Amino acid sequence: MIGSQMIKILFFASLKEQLSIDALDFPLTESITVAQLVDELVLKEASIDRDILSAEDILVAVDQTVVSSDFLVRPGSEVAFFPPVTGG
Amino acid sequence: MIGSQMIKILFFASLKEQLSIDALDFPLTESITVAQLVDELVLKEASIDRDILSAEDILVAVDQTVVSSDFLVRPGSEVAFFPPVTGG
Amino acid sequence: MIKKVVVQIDDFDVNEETAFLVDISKEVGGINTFLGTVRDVNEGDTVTGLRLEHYPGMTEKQIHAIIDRASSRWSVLGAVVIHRVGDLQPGEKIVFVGIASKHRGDAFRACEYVMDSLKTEATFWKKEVTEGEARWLTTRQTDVEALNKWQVD
Amino acid sequence: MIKKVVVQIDDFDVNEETAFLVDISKEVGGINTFLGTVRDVNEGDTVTGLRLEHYPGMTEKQIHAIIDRASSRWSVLGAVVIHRVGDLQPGEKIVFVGIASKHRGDAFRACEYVMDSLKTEATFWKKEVTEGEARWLTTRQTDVEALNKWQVD
Repeated sequence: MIGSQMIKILFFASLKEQLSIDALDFPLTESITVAQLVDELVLKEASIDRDILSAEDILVAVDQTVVSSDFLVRPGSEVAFFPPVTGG
Repeated sequence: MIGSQMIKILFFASLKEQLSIDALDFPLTESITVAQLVDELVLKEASIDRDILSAEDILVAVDQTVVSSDFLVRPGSEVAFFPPVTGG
Repeated sequence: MIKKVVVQIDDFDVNEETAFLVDISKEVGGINTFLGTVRDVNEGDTVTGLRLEHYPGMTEKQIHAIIDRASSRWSVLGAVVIHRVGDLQPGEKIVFVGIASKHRGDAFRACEYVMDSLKTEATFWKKEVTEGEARWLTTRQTDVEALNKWQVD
Repeated sequence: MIKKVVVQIDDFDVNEETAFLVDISKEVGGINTFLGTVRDVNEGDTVTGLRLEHYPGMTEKQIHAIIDRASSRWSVLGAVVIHRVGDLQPGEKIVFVGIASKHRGDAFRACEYVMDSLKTEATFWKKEVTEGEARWLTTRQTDVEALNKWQVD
């Protein structure tokens, strides 16, 4: 668990390689939507490219559940971005 | 392989127990239908009971293929009588 | 397509049969297997044992034919069928069907088809011992229906 | 219903997992299993290796949820899912799904449902090495269609 004024952000698979980052801690003092979080990340993190993170097939999970872009991210959450899954 | 003027007759499972016989060699010099063979068996073999052998669900295989009662049994064949299967 | 068909009294080893299927070809991507075991209760009665009889020769021919039919409908790289006969106790293995295919859908379909066919076509007979009494089992209507679903219209 | 869900780098033993399923209860009458292995050819290219990544924590939660959904639709006595991650060679095992049920139809249905769901829902990603070049795989349309067949109208 990370501090309540921060969120943990994770990137997986091809997205992790394209952005050259696997995780970062990001300050968040009040709840914002996933779409707003993407805007914030693009603005404040040099490593985050909007075209890559907003690609049509990229999925977002908040606290390990896949959500849509209007989902509210609360401080203390774990947010993950990843491409479509290919296991099994 | 038995002699060409004989057929080998086999009984399996509940049928074998009801008739108290598992196999017999029976003389056959020319082809007859399965239905005719049943008549012959009832007539000539004391151990064969018509009601048991002709029960509705009893199956007949000639040379290891299930056949109907009008199938022609040739001398030298292997004829088997058995109840519905229950394996697997 | 590689086939292995065995009717035997002895137990068998699932690892060995699985390895056989994996090793058939590096094209193998999916293996579906079914293992049937002796349950301790059937139709409400406690089962203390099972005796399996078969028609040697015919049974093996039938199983080969069943596998061939499965292989003509789905893409099958390899198939294993092992069926035990003789006296079995609750919990013991009775039957193993394994199908190796490139893709999983074929393996699932072919394996279930072989199992459903075995149940209603192959010359095996089960006698169940329930608290001292032995009785020959009769064909289950659900098994007949299971096979009917594979009919091609 | 007994569940066993493992994501691991190491190989696993099919006998051990099968025995686990057989031993769950003497009510177990049928066990259907699926084993996925690394093929040496994919989309025409020779595959020399596979790297599997996953989202620790979320993956296990998803697999438990998938098994629970299967269990709500079919009669399931026990379920095992083992999925490997890390570097794998052609012929190596990737995934094992095993379902123990009283009757075989439930085991076949639940096992295939879990496999189809794993393929399109669980957070695993495959990177394939083909003659020196590594590429992330993309979702197969056939896998999406495979899952769609389970939709309840």
